[in-house]
Amino acid sequence: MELKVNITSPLKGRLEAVLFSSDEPLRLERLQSIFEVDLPQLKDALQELLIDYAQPGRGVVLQEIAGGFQIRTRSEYAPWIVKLNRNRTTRLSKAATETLAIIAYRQPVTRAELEYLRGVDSGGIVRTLMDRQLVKIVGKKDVPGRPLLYGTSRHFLEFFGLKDLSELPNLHEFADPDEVSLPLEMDFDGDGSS
Amino acid sequence: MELKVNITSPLKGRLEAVLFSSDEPLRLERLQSIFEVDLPQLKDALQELLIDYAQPGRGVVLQEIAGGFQIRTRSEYAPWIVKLNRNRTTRLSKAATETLAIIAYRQPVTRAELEYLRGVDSGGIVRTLMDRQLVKIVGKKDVPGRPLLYGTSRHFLEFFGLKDLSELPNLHEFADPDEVSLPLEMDFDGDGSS
Amino acid sequence: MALSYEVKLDTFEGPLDLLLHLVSKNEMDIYDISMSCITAQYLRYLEQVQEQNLDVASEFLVMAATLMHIKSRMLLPKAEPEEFENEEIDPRAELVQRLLEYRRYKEGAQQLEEYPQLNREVFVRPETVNTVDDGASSAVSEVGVYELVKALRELLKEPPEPIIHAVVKTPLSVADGIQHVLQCLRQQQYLPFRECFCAMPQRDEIIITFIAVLELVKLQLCKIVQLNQHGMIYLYPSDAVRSGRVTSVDGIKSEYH
Repeated sequence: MELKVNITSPLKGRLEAVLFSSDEPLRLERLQSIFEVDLPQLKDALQELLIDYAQPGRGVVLQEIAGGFQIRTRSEYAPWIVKLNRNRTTRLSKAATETLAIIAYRQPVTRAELEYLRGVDSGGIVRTLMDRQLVKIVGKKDVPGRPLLYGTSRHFLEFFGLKDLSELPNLHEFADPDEVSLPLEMDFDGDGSS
Repeated sequence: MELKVNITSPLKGRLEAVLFSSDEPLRLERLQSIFEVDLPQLKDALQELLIDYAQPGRGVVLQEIAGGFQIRTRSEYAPWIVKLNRNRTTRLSKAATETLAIIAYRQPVTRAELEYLRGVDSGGIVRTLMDRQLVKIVGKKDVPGRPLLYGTSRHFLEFFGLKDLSELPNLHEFADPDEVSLPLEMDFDGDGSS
Repeated sequence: MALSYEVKLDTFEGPLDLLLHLVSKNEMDIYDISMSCITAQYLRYLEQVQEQNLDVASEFLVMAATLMHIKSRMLLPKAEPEEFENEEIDPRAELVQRLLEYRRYKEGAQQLEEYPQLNREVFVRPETVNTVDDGASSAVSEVGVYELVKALRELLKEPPEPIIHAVVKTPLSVADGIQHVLQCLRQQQYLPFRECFCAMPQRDEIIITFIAVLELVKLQLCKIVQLNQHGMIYLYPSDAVRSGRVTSVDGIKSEYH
């Protein structure tokens, strides 16, 4: 492909208009099918747009989120937007964030496993997280009782602005796994004796 | 790239973020009260932003509308946005989800039974679900009039990522502990007095 | 020592959180927890909760029992090798494992908490309401199975009005009923009344058929015969009906309906 030095690339404008009007991240394939262009061409235009939106002093940024692209406000401007519409934010409670973190890192995970890890009943919180569409059912575990398995949703990625799950913050590994001999596989769901 | 000679005023960024996140045009007075700045200062920043958004090749424009300011897509890009919306993914409406839930859990089920549970005519929604291939006709019920029986399709399983129908969660798996037990079995066909 | 601090009750997410707090408060090595010390402090905490007339969540009590169990096992003389195959396993091992894991996830949650969150630090274009029912749009977005359960649960919470049932399911008029009975009686010497119905009749169907039979009796197109009290009811059609000369009755439609 030739160097796209074209400043006023119409594709870039089209991209901006479409990205601007979407309330969800748009995947490359989706953009391609809308504009009917080659992937390299699309990527070039996207690259130009990414640079424009990375300019200092801008209030918005073009980000890769949940496998797609989305224009979002920059987090430092949050106070002003909150002022614009006061009623929009609902915080996750500490317990909800904790549960969500375990689900995110351990997925797929059963409720029994969650509760073993947290040490407390978590049914209500799981329901809340599902109501907020941060968590979804991903299957049933192949053990007696066939308990439901939970995982994070695509909205979870959007919620925290992650490209994918690999962008989750790293967890500290145990200091020295040899120091304690631990049962690596624990029986959570079988006889319920844990 | 356009000449970015202007000083990157933080007010401009704030303005952009707030205008971006608003779903209605914002009047000067409203902006002033959000940012707590002098009118001339606000107007200067707005002027800078207007120039940025007036650059050729952009997909969006900052416009004065109904006495306020709003960022909008440029009209020449309308066809692409129409295309975006046409093949956009839509949520199942509440009514459709409700209907699908009854069909999934009660199948095979007649339209009369559906309407009994939902309390409203459901013909249109059943048709929509059939168009989307989530629901199909599975037979006729052996009662006068031989009404059609509906059930979920193979696509339904794919759509929800289920191996088979036994993977549907049990209703009681999400029960609130303090919730009264629900009448899971209802008498549709006996004397209709339930 | 245990009395030297007050614990705020709502600070802890659960027994593991409390234990972790006690471990770090006492600057213990998490791999070498003093069971007697931590158990005492843990129990003291539960007492404080009870002193304030608050219920101690059962999870905390379970953990108290676990702690005391571990403590007692630590005090036991070393078990006979044949009695405990894994006699080298520290009684605290599982607890330590749980605490380590819990700490890891707690840290993960704290980091996650600091991430910019949608509609808290970061905003996107306002969602345009776009729920389409008419099948015009091609794709359906991620709807979890949970949405289905939720929808059904909500429906079942409010049992529907039975009246709607009857309204929806009334396909028959009295004229239809008469026609149906006449058809049943054709070529019949007599007919058990119940054979005018299908195997599982709807209530409205029963009523309409019953009215139809009364109407036919009034028009002298059939007779009702019962051989003994509580016995089977038979319909005896007139000749005209039996031979099929009368297959419908005019004027009924306008009279009833």
